[in-house]
Amino acid sequence: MGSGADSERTLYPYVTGSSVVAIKYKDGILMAADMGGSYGSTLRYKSIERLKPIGKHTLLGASGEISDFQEILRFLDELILNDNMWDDGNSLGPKEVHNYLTRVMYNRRNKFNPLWNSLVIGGVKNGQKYLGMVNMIGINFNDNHVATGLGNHLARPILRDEWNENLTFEEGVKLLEKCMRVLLYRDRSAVNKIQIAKITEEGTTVFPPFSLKTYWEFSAFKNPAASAVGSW
Amino acid sequence: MKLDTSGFESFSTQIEPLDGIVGDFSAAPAFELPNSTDFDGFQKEAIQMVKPAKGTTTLAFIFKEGVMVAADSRASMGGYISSQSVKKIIEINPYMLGTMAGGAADCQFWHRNLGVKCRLHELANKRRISVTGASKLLANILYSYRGMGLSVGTMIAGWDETGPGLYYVDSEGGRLKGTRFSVGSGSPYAYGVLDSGYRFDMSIEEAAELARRSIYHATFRDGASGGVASVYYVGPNGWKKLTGDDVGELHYHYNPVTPNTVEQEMAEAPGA
Amino acid sequence: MFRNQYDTDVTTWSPAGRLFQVEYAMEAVKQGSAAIGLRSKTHVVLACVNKANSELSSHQKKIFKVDDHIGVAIAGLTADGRVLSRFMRSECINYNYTFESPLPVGRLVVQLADKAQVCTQRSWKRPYGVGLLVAGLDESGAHLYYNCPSGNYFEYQAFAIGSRSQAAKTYLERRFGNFNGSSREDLIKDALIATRETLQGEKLKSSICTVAVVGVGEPFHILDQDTVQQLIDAFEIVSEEEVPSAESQPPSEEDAGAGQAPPADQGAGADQGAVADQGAAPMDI
Amino acid sequence: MVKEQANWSPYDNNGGSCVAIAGADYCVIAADTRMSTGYNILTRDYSKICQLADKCVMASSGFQADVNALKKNLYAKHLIYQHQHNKQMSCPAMAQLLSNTLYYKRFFPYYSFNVLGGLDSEGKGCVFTYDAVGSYERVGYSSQGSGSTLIMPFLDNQLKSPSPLLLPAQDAVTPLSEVEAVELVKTVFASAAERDIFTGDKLEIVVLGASGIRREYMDLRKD
Repeated sequence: MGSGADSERTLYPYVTGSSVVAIKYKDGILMAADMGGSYGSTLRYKSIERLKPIGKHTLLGASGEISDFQEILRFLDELILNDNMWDDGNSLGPKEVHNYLTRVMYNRRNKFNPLWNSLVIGGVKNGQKYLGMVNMIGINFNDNHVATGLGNHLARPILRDEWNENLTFEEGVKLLEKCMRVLLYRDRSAVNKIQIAKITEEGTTVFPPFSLKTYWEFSAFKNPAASAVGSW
Repeated sequence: MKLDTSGFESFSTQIEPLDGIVGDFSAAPAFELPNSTDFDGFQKEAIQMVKPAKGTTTLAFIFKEGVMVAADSRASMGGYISSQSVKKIIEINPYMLGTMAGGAADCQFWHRNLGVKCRLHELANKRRISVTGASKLLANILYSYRGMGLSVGTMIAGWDETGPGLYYVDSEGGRLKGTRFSVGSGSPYAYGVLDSGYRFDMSIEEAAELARRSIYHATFRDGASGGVASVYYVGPNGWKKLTGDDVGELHYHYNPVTPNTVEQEMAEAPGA
Repeated sequence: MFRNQYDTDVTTWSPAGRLFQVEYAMEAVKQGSAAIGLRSKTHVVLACVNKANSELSSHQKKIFKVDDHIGVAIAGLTADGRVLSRFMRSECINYNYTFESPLPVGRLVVQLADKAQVCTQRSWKRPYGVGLLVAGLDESGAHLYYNCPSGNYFEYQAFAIGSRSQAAKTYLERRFGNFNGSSREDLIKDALIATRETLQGEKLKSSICTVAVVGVGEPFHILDQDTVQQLIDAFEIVSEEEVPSAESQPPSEEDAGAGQAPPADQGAGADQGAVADQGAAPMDI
Repeated sequence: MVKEQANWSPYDNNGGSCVAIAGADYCVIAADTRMSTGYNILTRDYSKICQLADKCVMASSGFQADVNALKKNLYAKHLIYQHQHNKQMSCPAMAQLLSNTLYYKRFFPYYSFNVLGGLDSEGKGCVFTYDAVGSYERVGYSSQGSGSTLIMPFLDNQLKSPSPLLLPAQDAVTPLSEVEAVELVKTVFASAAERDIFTGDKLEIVVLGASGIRREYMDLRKD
């Protein structure tokens, strides 16, 4: 193994997307992500779609390396195409897709050639809501709400506080917006161009991007060091 | 640099990352190696993380009546004692014993493996394998993994057609024939007692006591040794476990608590 | 020595467009003891006749569990059947490993058929000499498939293969209209009666048959002998009244039953084949 | 461009503690349900216990992805065993299989710390305890995972039985009744959750007895 092998692997990410936040709500799953793509600390791209429908029953959100995410989408395209080709009344649901992705991620880490992403998989099939995630080394789990990246620190405390099983669509969107606003304030790589997607038994809808109303006049924002004696 | 063009193929019958995902469960298992650019570094890190159980005192010696084998029973992971009841003397077959020092898993696995090989030898040749042969089998295996981080220091003791046999084998590829060995972190202490007390023409009782005492003294001075001192004897009729004593209790056996003799009673001072 | 000049290897066509080696393989299926399968909306039942090779030996296992949701009954070369069921088991395990969900039955059947097909197109290979009734349950319901050595596969409501299976087929054909709504018990009962049809008057005993069930809420399992005997005892009296003609079915009917199975479409060159009873051939190759 | 992360590690530690206690005719296996990474709690309800066979249950902590792969591997091997032998694997057989499975990853280890509990062929409770590369031992009770250094001394204090290596041999069965064992497990986890940040949220207890399998849950500290 020389340096030649190293250049064929993702050793660190190039263009990255930031947090994805997702929750279960009354009728299905809601997911939110911004559209920024960072090149290091530069905001290089501003219209990257990180929420994608996979087949009929699944919605996929990704943070991390964008090119690796696009490769994952190619795998999934082929997987779903193959599934559809059978045309036999069976189809892959969110659980199957999640499991498949877990295998792919874990396998790539075993080859020391990871796909540099955290993936959120949501979906509804046969009345069963499903929400799970998997990261670049294959850690995977299900929960009622999940968040990747900085969202784990900033959004999940809010979700743990305010989430409940019977959120309506409107309440769910409101909750996600609250999370995204906090992330926008405190995640330097977040941008104010946000997509929300929902998936229910009826199907997937990825809503057009929008901006959050922000308020930067909080005194702590204007003079953050005021109460921190001895700091700059 | 090689460009990966496999993604450009318009149609593949098997979805790419699917192969290699599922293990071949019916196939014979094989050792999987990390696809790392720095195997040694990875190995070091991995060992750091998993902290395999280690730390030991084992000994074995040949004397007039056969071979005496003894060991403690402690396993530690770093500073934590992960077990006080490890069976460090492994019964390979009724005539042969192996001792465990180094990585517990390495010793356990390869001794079990050696047991299989010895049995196959027995079936193929209608006679038991010699201690020489068995120790050579183990040494060859360990040598083939040399440099990959195995940690084994073992003694193969047994009775074969030539009489008692004793070999020391380690994961660096070493294999020594001898009459007196001690292996493990507590071995210097054990050697001290063993060397000073050893005579070839000991009786079985004397030899067993020497072995037990050596282990006891090693556990007394070596923090990574402790638990139970087990003593096995291998003679013409195979091995037999002679004693198994908690070293805590042995301490009081060797250092009996005698009531302090009162040197002087306090007495009223004679009137001045 | 040879039945004709076109059967020395699998890949040689006869002028009539037939592959004799493949047809011979299908003959092997017919010589194996009978296997029967039938399904309702929710359950599939497999049954087979156990024929011991000699009085001194036990019979060979003819029904295999593939996974919790799939099982097979075989007729023909048991050895080939065993190999194929091992293949099916490993496919199920692998699918389950990647997706943590059961492999759809139809997809397994296609993989199996593809495997059989390869053997009909390689000169150094021999077609599998075994027919498999694949019973399974998935999202799209209960299924019963028949896999043939030729690489063909068909889905059935009810089917029988193996020696004297024609009698069972006749019985099943008369009754299959009701199977879709049948209860599990009725399905087993019909399976036992159909099994008895293949015995030509020999008494049906649990010692000479095996029954297995898979269905909604019921993983594939082979019924134990006592259960089967109890069922036989319970059904025997009723069945005597219900199917009086069954017992008296003459064996010659077997040959006359050509084309009764849905896909059995007699080849034009049937007469050229030296095999005795192409009529019972379940399908064309 | 500046490297955002100079390198990556194929391992993580997701924490959690496992305990198993063997009795005369029962076995108690327990683990908390917290899954964390560093100071982050990923989820509060992740079961670390998995039933590998009728009378064999494994509790594992360490790196979740490895544990998951290990479970799936054992599960598949057990399926093959069932097909070939037409019976469930016994707990001691599963114990040896687990040891070998771990050792075959000796050079790229599963970062997982397991205890295996169950009933042996005589119906007696058994517990097997492992290190990450497969050395194992049959014991009367054991604890693994992030809280094991807190739990194990406590169990030693309450349950320590004569070593099986002693000669003459002394009877070494855990003297507790099933109810007492479950109570003890609840106590040790409540204590571990006080002092180990990786242990908490909820306790899952599996009791294997002659009559079958039973599950119990108890809430633990969530902070």
